[in-house]
Amino acid sequence: MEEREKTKNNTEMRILGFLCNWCSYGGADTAGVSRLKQPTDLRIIRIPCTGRMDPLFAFKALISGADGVLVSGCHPKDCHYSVGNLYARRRFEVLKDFLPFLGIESDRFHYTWVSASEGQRWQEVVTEFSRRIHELGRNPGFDMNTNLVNSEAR
Amino acid sequence: MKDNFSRTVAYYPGCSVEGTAKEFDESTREIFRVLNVALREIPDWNCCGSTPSHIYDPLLSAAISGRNLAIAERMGFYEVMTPCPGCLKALKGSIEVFNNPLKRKDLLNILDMPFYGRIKAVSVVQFLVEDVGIEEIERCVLFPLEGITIVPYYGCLLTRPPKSAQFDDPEQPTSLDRILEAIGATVPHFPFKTECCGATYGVVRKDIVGRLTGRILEMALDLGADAIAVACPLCQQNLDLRQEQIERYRGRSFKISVPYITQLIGLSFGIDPKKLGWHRLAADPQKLLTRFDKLSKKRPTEPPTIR
Amino acid sequence: MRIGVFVCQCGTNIASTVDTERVAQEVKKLPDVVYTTTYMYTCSEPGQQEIQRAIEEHNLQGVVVAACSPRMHEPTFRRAVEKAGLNRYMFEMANIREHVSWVSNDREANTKKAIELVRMAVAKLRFNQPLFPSRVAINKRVMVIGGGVAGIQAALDCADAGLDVVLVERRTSIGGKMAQLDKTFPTIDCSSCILGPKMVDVAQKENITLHAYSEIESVSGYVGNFAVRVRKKATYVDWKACTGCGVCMEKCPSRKVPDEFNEGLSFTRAINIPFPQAIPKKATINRSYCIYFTKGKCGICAKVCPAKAIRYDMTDEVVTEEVGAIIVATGYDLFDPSAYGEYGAGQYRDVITGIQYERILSASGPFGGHIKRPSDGREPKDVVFIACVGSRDASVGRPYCSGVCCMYIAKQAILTKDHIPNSRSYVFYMDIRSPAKNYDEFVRRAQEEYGVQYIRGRVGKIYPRGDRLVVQGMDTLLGIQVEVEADLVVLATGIEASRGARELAEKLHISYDQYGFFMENHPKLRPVETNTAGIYLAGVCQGPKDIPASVAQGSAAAAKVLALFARDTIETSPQVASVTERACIACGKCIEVCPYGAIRWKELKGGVRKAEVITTVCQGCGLCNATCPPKAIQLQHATDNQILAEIEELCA
Amino acid sequence: MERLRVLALNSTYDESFIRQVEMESGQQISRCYQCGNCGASCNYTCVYDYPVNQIMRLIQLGQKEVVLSSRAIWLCAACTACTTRCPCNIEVTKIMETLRVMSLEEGTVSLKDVELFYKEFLRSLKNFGRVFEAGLLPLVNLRIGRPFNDMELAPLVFKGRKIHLFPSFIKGRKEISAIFDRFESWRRKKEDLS
Ligand SMILES: Cc1cc2nc3c(=O)[nH]c(=O)nc-3n(C[C@H](O)[C@H](O)[C@H](O)COP(=O)(O)OP(=O)(O)OC[C@H]3O[C@@H](n4cnc5c(N)ncnc54)[C@H](O)[C@@H]3O)c2cc1C
Ligand SMILES: Cc1cc2nc3c(=O)[nH]c(=O)nc-3n(C[C@H](O)[C@H](O)[C@H](O)COP(=O)(O)OP(=O)(O)OC[C@H]3O[C@@H](n4cnc5c(N)ncnc54)[C@H](O)[C@@H]3O)c2cc1C
Ligand code: SF4
Ligand code: SF4
Ligand code: SF4
Ligand code: SF4
Ligand code: SF4
Ligand code: SF4
Ligand code: SF4
Ligand code: SF4
Repeated sequence: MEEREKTKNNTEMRILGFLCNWCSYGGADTAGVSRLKQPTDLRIIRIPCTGRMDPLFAFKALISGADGVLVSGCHPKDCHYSVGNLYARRRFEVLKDFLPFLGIESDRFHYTWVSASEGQRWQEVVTEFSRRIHELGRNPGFDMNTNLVNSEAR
Repeated sequence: MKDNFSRTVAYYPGCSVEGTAKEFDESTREIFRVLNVALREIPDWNCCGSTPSHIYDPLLSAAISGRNLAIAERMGFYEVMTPCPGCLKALKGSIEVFNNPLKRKDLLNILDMPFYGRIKAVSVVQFLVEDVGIEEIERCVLFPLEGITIVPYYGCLLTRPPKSAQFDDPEQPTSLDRILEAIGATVPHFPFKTECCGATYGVVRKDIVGRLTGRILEMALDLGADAIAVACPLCQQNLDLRQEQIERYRGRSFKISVPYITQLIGLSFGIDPKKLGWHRLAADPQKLLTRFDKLSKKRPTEPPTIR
Repeated sequence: MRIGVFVCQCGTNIASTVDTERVAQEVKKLPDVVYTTTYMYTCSEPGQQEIQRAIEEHNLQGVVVAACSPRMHEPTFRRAVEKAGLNRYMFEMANIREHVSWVSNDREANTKKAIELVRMAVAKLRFNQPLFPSRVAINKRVMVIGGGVAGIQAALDCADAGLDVVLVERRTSIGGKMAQLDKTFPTIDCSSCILGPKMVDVAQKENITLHAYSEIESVSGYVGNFAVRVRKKATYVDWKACTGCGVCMEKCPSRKVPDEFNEGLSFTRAINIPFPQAIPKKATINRSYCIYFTKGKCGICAKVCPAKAIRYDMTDEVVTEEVGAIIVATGYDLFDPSAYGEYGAGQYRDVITGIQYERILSASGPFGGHIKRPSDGREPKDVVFIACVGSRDASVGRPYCSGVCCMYIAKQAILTKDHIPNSRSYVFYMDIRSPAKNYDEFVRRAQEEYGVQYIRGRVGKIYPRGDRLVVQGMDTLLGIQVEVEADLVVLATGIEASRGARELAEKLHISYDQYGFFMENHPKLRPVETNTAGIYLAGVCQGPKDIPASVAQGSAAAAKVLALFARDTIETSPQVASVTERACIACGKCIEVCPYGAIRWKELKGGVRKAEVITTVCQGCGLCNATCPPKAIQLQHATDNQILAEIEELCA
Repeated sequence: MERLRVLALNSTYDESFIRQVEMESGQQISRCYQCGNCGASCNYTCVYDYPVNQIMRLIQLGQKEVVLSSRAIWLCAACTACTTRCPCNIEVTKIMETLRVMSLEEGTVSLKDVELFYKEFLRSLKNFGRVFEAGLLPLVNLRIGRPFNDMELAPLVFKGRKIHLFPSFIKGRKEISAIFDRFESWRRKKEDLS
């Protein structure tokens, strides 16, 4: 709790990244190996494929107070598991439409494709998304009083 | 009278056609009549500002050209056509400044007229190829320029730089080639299509124009050309008006006619050469015109009516 | 759970921008964490021993290492904890190097970020379960795709070691680009003299099955057990019967067929054997030029063929080959220089490409090895070479260096002088790239002994003057423009990914870079492996390289296959999906989405159906997990609980 | 200007110059890898004091004075051959234009004729709204001390009756001079601010 207070006053935002193991996690590694400087707000969770990405994860993060959720996987047609990212894309579109009903700006969620070789692109994605979240400011989070729909989803 | 034309386009003549390039203007107007396109001259147009204003400050240049564009927009046009590639560059430069969010406000303040930046500027050649179409030109040909060899000279600005020209290939353009073929001429591959002719060096460094324009003239001659087709007043001035200067410089006689593409098109449409301003050319075109008279056989098709 | 955390300093790689001591102290406060420490190089031998010592001493049940990317050292540490008796899946890594210390210099923010990443790893670890791999048998056959020198080398090495090899080549003969070369740098030995015997070897080895004029249709399966469908394109000649006598070719009346092998500098026939040393040496009919196919008459070849091998009614055939590993060696294609309008490529016949010049130089080439100009057959006196055409040029989308052209220019300039002693060669270059054994010496020889003029600068324009070509360039060392009148201009056109490389990569599920070259697993430490287990790379398909490097990589790929096949079975990853039968509502959604067909119905008593995962087929993508409505199917080691624990640790 | 002999890099390197050129031209100078293609393509390299690729190099080295007082930038005909062929996608012509603007602002124009011609041109434009070719050229020739320059062309020009003997006025010339005036006051404001 004390930790939480500190971050609140800090300029840092709480951004969660879900990266597929094969492409984007490698791309983020490539950016690191090339020492491409990035904002420090992002925390990355490695998942095998964006196909594994349950919209519930993003949803859970955003209602628990994450300021942004970024998902990145292999380029379409380039998925290590052939089609995982295509299923993912469909789900994310639905999620994006759904967020505003919970009082969460859909801009706090973003998904994109970055390959293992695209270190520079990863740097741009992180920089741009962090900038966007800083612009949006703190996620006021889910408000129990106004959004009852959600209590069962939780 | 507007109803007689299939379409109308805003026309920006530019200062040079009031002076040295008068025949470009005359022939453009003539052929567009045949092609059934009405040119609406921008009323009370002003000089595009050319290089000096641009160098003085690109914003000043944008405002000066902007006035012409603003008037054309006010008349309801989305496209303005100009014969001179130099003016074209200035007009496009103005739109570019308008599209720069850092500069738009300053531009509008200095211009102090309603201007929406919706208008597009094109050269006569681009309009002929993309809006009128080669087939349409071919359809109007009455006297094909058969047996006449013409090399196309595009100059440096018509297709370059590719990013702003957005027209044809920057190094190996073909639009003039295709027009010339459509009007029946023989068109050899011309390696100096886009090589600079010496531009405004004519005033200060004659040796340079001598070399650059010289090699263009020589290449044309070596390819057996009867004429060099041009689409830029400055190129025309160097190749035609200065031809004798260059003959002296190179120690070689050229005597090669350098008409505007529009004058050649007009000839093939059966328009009186005088109306097309052929008599204004410096290098005597008589040889060419005589050859044309001798070789050209009237096409059996009915001519399109000339209004 | 008793958890130990090891925070790596990576020398100064991490420690310089992350306060590793503080990280260790902070995470010590977490519940379950009983031991934390920092270490200079955790992956080193003593570093690993330190982990093992701590496991024993503190009775650890789970280990977190906060260090580099798990893509780098996860396997290392899993082995290390296993040695100390822990299950290898009771281990987690927090990436505080690639994702933290290297991407920001803000020590305070980095330290905080590192602490949070470790906390997330610990949170996940609490839900980890020991997992145990199963084993499947390996099919010890290998497929090599692409029969250039790299593929040939890989195929021969594998065959020599006793493996069954299937070699698939798209063209009608193997040999690739090297077969088209005249001589090769830096020793100037004849290309076909050194490649020819290897090609013959391929034909003679009984354990090599060659599918020429064939392409990959689809790939399924996984390491140890791939099934590859190969489309054998119709040749209209029964290759079993054809003896390669060439009678058909002599008599074929369709004579204006551009000769691909000679790069369009000469003509061949509609039925042809691409070159005399071709392997297999069999005839193929080119449908688009054959009069029988285009006009419905002729049939001369069928009449004259002594072996009665012609089959106009042949159709494509698809065969399935089962193999345990695949080596991809599909090589490259050359940049089309017509993008350079200013050079008149495609416009002037005497402006040619490097590979065309190889054919001109070759004794088996279009001019019998005499250097002649394509336009008029005249012997050139002044030859200009232009480096980096379609390489190192962002304006044509090729910013990379093709790596071989500097050397082949030097070679071709030397050979020009050998052929025509009173000729002069000029090379326009930006940098000379010749970094290998005896390479720079070779370029120096071209300059010092052969008098080749090297001019530092690019060429702006080429135009004709009489029957010659004027090359207008810059000598940037002098700062003046130079003009060279040339009889022949050779453009050193760059290397690009081979046609269809991207589509092939998609079939194989391997990655490619933005230019279409296939991605290796690690640029330094795993240069022949791909990200997909059991698929390896050799030759230029991975990136520009010359023959020695292509051959070395071919051998290296073969060695990797042999290492894989040294065992009879392989472990399959236990990171697979698994169904909690009680929760499964038998909706079938998982079966629908699984890209590998790894889920089937299992009939329980009373006709009840439940989903069941075939663990050896499951690849662990987790698509089923995300799809399953009651979350009955869970991907091991990335279960909902594990991922949610990480999220909660950070957000709560 | 005489060619440089020794370049004392620390003391002459002007970083802000590089940034300014990049800002105004929108081009990234460090992308230039000195292939020389611009110099090879430029038809005026032979008269430049520094070939255009060396101008690029001098900018990279922050050599403001040398660059802005060079003759090359004023001899450039803006033909865009360099821009069209630069392998690094640099719009070299734009950079040359930017340098001319800067040189005029700094008062380091190397070719006085040019400055004169530009001044006369703008004066004609401001006064008449269009440019008066016949008036302009002789005037410039006179001022630069070459009154008979191009005199031999006169008969040819008159043959085609191409030159108006009087300037062409436009109705909106007040509008034009107002644009000039608003521009000047904008410029003064900008200068005051900086
Ligand atoms: C002009 C020139 C001169 C050179 N001179 C030299 C030299 O002197 N010394 C030197 O060391 N190097 C030289 N090189 C480089 C040399 O050519 C290459 O290093 C070498 O050929 C690479 O071999 P590879 O097997 O990787 O590729 P390739 O030779 O391109 O072979 C790839 C093979 O795969 C086949 N293939 C492609 N796609 C598929 C597919 N989808 N399915 C099935 N098959 C496919 C192709 O048909 C081809 O047979 C030169 C290159 C050029 C351009
Ligand atoms: C300053 C510098 C920076 C570099 N940076 C990079 C870089 O950033 N990226 C990159 O890819 N490459 C880099 N390199 C190149 C890189 O160092 C080499 O490519 C690589 O180390 C070669 O590995 P090796 O195993 O062949 O040789 P070595 O590293 O030299 O290993 C040879 C080993 O054999 C031992 N040995 C020698 N003789 C005997 C003997 N008779 N008996 C027993 N043992 C013996 C030696 O002690 C040594 O341990 C760099 C090189 C230098 C000099
Ligand atoms: S474990 Fe990773 S971070 Fe630590 S020393 Fe080894 S490479 Fe560096
Ligand atoms: S097809 Fe017949 S004629 Fe042709 S090479 Fe084969 S065997 Fe000889
Ligand atoms: S049938 Fe076709 S391939 Fe055979 S000889 Fe006739 S043209 Fe040639
Ligand atoms: S090898 Fe040489 S010629 Fe080829 S791209 Fe690299 S530098 Fe250019
Ligand atoms: S994780 Fe699920 S969807 Fe993916 S391969 Fe395994 S069973 Fe199929
Ligand atoms: S999706 Fe889930 S519930 Fe449906 S069949 Fe598969 S495991 Fe059972
Ligand atoms: S062409 Fe471009 S990269 Fe080459 S020297 Fe000129 S500006 Fe630099
Ligand atoms: S734009 Fe200027 S510098 Fe560039 S090539 Fe043309 S004249 Fe030379």
